Amino acid sequence: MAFDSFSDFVQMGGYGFYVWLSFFLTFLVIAGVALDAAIGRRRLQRQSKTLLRRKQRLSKRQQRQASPVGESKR
Amino acid sequence: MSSSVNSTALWRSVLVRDLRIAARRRSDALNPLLFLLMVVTLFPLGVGPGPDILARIAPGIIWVAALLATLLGLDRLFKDDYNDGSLEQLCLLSQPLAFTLTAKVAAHWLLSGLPLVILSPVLALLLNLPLDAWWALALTLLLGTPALSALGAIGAALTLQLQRGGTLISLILLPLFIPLLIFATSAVENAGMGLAVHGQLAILAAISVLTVTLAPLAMAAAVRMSMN
Amino acid sequence: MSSSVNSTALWRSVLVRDLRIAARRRSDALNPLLFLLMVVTLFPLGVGPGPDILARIAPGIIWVAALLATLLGLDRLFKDDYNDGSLEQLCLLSQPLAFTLTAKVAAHWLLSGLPLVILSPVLALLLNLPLDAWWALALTLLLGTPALSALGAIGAALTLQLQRGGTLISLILLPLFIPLLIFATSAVENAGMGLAVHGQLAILAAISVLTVTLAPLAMAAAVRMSMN
Amino acid sequence: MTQFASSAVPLLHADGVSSIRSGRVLFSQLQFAVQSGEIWQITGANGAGKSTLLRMLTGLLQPSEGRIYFNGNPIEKVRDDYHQQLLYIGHKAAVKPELTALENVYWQRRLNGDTNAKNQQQSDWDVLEQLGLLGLEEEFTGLLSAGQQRRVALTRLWCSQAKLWILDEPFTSLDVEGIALLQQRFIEHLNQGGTIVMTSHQPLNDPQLPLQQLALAAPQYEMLAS
Amino acid sequence: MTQFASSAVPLLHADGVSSIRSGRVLFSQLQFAVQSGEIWQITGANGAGKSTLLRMLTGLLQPSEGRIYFNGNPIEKVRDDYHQQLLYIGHKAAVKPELTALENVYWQRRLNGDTNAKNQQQSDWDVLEQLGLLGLEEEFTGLLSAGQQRRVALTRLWCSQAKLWILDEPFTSLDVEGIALLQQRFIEHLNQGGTIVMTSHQPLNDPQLPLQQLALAAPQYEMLAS
Amino acid sequence: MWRWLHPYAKPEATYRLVDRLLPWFAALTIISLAVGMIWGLAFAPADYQQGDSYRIIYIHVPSAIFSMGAYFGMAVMGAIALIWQIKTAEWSIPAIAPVGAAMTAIALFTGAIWGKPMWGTWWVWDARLTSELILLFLYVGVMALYYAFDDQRTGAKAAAILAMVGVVNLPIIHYSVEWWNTLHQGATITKFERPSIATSMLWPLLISLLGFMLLTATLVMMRFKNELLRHELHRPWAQKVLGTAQEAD
Ligand code: HEM
Ligand SMILES: Nc1ncnc2c1ncn2[C@@H]1O[C@H](COP(=O)(O)OP(=O)(O)OP(=O)(O)O)[C@@H](O)[C@H]1O
Ligand SMILES: Nc1ncnc2c1ncn2[C@@H]1O[C@H](COP(=O)(O)OP(=O)(O)OP(=O)(O)O)[C@@H](O)[C@H]1O
Ligand SMILES: [Mg+2]
Ligand SMILES: [Mg+2]
Repeated sequence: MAFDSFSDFVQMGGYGFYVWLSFFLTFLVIAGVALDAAIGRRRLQRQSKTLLRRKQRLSKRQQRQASPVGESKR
Repeated sequence: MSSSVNSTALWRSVLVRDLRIAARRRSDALNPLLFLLMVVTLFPLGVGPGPDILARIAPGIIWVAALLATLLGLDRLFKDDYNDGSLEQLCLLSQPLAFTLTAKVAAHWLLSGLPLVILSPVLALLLNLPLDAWWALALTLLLGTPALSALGAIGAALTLQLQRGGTLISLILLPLFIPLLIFATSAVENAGMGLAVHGQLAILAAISVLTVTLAPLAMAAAVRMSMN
Repeated sequence: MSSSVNSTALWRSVLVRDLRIAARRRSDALNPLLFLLMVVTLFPLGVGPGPDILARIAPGIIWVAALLATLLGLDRLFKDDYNDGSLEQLCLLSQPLAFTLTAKVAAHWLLSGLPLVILSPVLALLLNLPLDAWWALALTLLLGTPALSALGAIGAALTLQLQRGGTLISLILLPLFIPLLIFATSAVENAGMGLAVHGQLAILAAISVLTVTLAPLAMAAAVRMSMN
Repeated sequence: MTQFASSAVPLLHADGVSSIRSGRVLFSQLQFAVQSGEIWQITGANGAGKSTLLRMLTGLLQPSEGRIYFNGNPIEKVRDDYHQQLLYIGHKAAVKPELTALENVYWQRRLNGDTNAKNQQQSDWDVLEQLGLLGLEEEFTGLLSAGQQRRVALTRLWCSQAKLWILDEPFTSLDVEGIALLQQRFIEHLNQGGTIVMTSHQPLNDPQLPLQQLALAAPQYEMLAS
Repeated sequence: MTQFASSAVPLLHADGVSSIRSGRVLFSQLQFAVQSGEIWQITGANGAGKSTLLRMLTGLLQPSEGRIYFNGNPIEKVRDDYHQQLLYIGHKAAVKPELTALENVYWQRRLNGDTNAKNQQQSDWDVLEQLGLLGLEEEFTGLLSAGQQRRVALTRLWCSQAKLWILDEPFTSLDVEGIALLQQRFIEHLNQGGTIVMTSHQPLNDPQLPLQQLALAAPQYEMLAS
Repeated sequence: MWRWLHPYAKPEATYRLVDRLLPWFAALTIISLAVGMIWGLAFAPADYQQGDSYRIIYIHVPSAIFSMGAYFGMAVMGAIALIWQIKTAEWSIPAIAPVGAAMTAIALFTGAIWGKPMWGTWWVWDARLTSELILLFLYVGVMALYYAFDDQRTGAKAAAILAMVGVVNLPIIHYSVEWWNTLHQGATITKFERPSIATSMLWPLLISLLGFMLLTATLVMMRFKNELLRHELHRPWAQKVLGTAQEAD
């Protein structure tokens, strides 16, 4: 142990601000990247769902177009 | 009356469409900013790190960057619309062309001039510009960049069909940028030394007002000319 | 054997045709030069009359101007050929594409790099560069600008498919340009102080040789990629 | 200026119109009147001056000689009114490759003064579907095939209120089915009192079309004498 | 790889070629062989994938599945040889608007490896005359009419030695007389043992042409299943 | 020689592999980082010159080194993607680039923060600092290029080419420190020289190095999984993994 007390540890021989700031920011960046990856997965889930919905809508529209009923429009 | 309302709606449409096209890709919106940052890092690298020298040449650097950012997108300003026929469609609208075209210039300014104004404090910081000069720099950019866009647009319109005249006119236009640069940089320098800057700012504002109001007429004439 | 002879003939054809087309659009061909002159004349105006400061920042300014001038015409390099289908015809020739494309790079260098080298004494004069540094400046430009063009061509080829590649090109390229900038400016500064410059010149030459020989491969890959 | 009885004032009237381009006479002293409800096909060999004539009719180009009248007034005098009634599709399609098909339709309508454009999203979808672009509405137009891009441009014919259509080779790149669709639309437009002036190298084969033709002679490539 | 008896090796052979673009299947498992001396017309609605197929045949585009063989060898293996025999004219005409018609012809020949091109000035004039561009040889191509620009692009068919022509809608913008001229040239080329693969929405109406057709079905716009 | 790579050209197999490895990497990362950081912060002795401020070294140096390491890895992936046309290698580029950029950012501001007490200024236009900034630009360029294309495969190829071209810059950037130093002015940079570090300080540094290496790998793998899924979104296995497959029918 290089420090005598906890407050010594926090003060870092007067450099506490710099040391802790850099450690804190580092943690922030890493957490940000990790969080982004997690959110990315959520986003993919949503995307996958809309994709499936779009596919369904498309096939429905195609069916409607194929059937003669669709032509009566306008 | 109703026609003027329509004009404004049309104006907004042209503007928003241009912004939409520019912002089609997420990264494109950020690019001008990054580009500016990079231009500004280039100079310290080339000139050497002495902060005093950097601060002295900072206004010049930032203004050159502004010029460049303006010039970089400029030849595309009307060209794409000309090539794909959108421009002739604008000529065929029942609204005055000169007014419609200003929307395109506004879009250009929003994409190249405005980011510069917003970013200027950061740039100033990077280049060790004295605190007093920050606001002056931002002000000169705010007042000067619209004129850059408007003058540039004249050049872009004139070179549309790339006939012989193009070169001559760019030669005439480019020197028009220089008064802007002189007044702007001297304003920033004066501000850095605590001197008055009203004079230069007034001149910048005057140039901007003049060009922004008169340039559309020249632009419209040039565009119609290129429709042949 | 006959194929290699053909390659050279083809190379010359592409080069001459590009120069011919550029000559037709005189305004395009002149733009880089005009821009350069403007940047260089602007700086004395922006920085103020002190010749010592000017001389100190001169190499940096000229080199940054060179980088930016290279960037200006760059998005056009392959774009027109891509849009009108000429580029796909080049892909369909029975000669290696990488080699053919270097002809276009050579044309670009002749139009943007070479004028700079030739003009550099004038620029140096305008910026009060010490006499000893003139030849160093010209040499660094002569050795460095081919690399600028070659690297630039990679950027242009990569952004070929993108409608608005202009700023993205700069974003991609400036980091690649920076080593050149560093060595070149330090060479000119050393020359101004009467120190040896062989080291930097050798490195510049090495970078140029390396990029000019390797860049065509990347270019060809990028062009083929954008044919989809 | 020629005078017409008030009822007989033609919609569009070319009076002694000539075109001289780089010292060559393309056509001279053309004289014709397009009445409301008519469809005119300008024919002629490549380079006969068809596109030039159409651009003169729109006002984009000034005739070297003569004048063009809209409802009896010179078009340059009533430009804004005229352009409100006019829809021109030239060789260039005015379609933005960076926008999706849907966005192209939307902005085309906006630019043509359709202020409550937002409410018509649904009809945009329908128009695109009608033109065979089902499922491609949100694709970038630049990635569509040549004919599909042309179709996106042609949606303007379905969205516009303009009375007078001036169309330069609208059938380019279209497949057979597309050409039929377009001719169908022409008939609808004419039935609603619209007017069409167009060029095409392909015959308009729908017998229902009340076709008028104007043939431009192949130009003489001589230097202008005087 | 399919094997052929030595005499029957087709000039061009598509083996199980598929195209998948942005998740949509345009065509799949195409199988056809083009023999020397044949003319093939690829037909299909707008967006069927005709241009895509042609670009795959030239090697500009890689098939998503399958392979294309030239004289029995995969084209990517014999690329230089293949391209020596190949002439491709796509939707984009590869004509430089800044150059005159004559210069365009000259440089096209130069780029295609015609080294003693200078001696052929006269024949360039002749080709241009044949294509109806007499008197326009020294006009900037950008100022010519749509059809005339197309004709400048088509001069390549008169100047080239290539055996295999791949043409994407060559008739676009051409007038009736121009189309006839082109078909005449096709017949000449076929008689000299040449081969043509092309697309066109207009029927090839010359009865002399030994036409083979390949119809592409309209694609299903579904997401890729497997 | 590259045969073993082949099964992993298949996205699904790659996904399964990465998925299986990820927990182990994550656990090891946490352990080694915890050990390294606590040792470095609390137990390693203070520097006789810099006092306790030097403890920033335990993040600054590892992040700086792996900002370059990640770039190199990305370039290697780019080469694999271009030469062997392996799709999964293409997709790893957008997974690596943001992580590398984050490492670069960490190195940059920890350096800046460290510079304030040591040099009295946050930022100097010094070669090493600037070159690290350029590295950040390179990363940003690769990402911007990748996302600029509508067609993801083209974008990946473009990014791969750029990554490979950019790697030529790594040694140049690295050695330009010395060149710049000797040729330019050396006043502010003397403190930059590698301290002859005591073993009591070296050990925690080595462990943090290991920790950052694992961290980089873990973050890349997390993103890589997403990339795999994104490109395979229309395939059943991806839908099953995402738990959206049931709605399909
Ligand atoms: C923004 C400021 C800074 C940046 C961008 C930066 C960047 C870097 C980089 C990129 C490296 C890795 C070099 C390599 O492995 O080739 C490095 C290493 C190192 N840095 Fe910094 N640094 C900065 C400030 C500082 C400060 C203020 C100090 C201490 C006074 C410092 C001390 C060190 C040490 C001791 C190493 C390890 C030396 C070696 O292995 O070469 N850095 N830094
Ligand atoms: N801007 C211009 N300057 C000079 N000449 C021009 C210009 N535009 C067209 N021409 C000439 O006018 C002639 C007619 O062109 P135009 O485009 O009107 O023909 P067109 O009848 O539409 O032919 P196509 O069927 O090929 O479309 C051409 O010979 C062309 O060279
Ligand atoms: N680069 C691309 N990326 C994605 N999709 C594409 C791309 N190019 C073409 N497509 C799609 O492929 C389909 C077929 O295009 P293609 O150009 O081959 O059609 P075509 O048969 O030539 O039609 P046309 O008759 O209109 O020329 C179109 O739906 C188009 O959207
Ligand atoms: Mg025409
Ligand atoms: Mg097609």
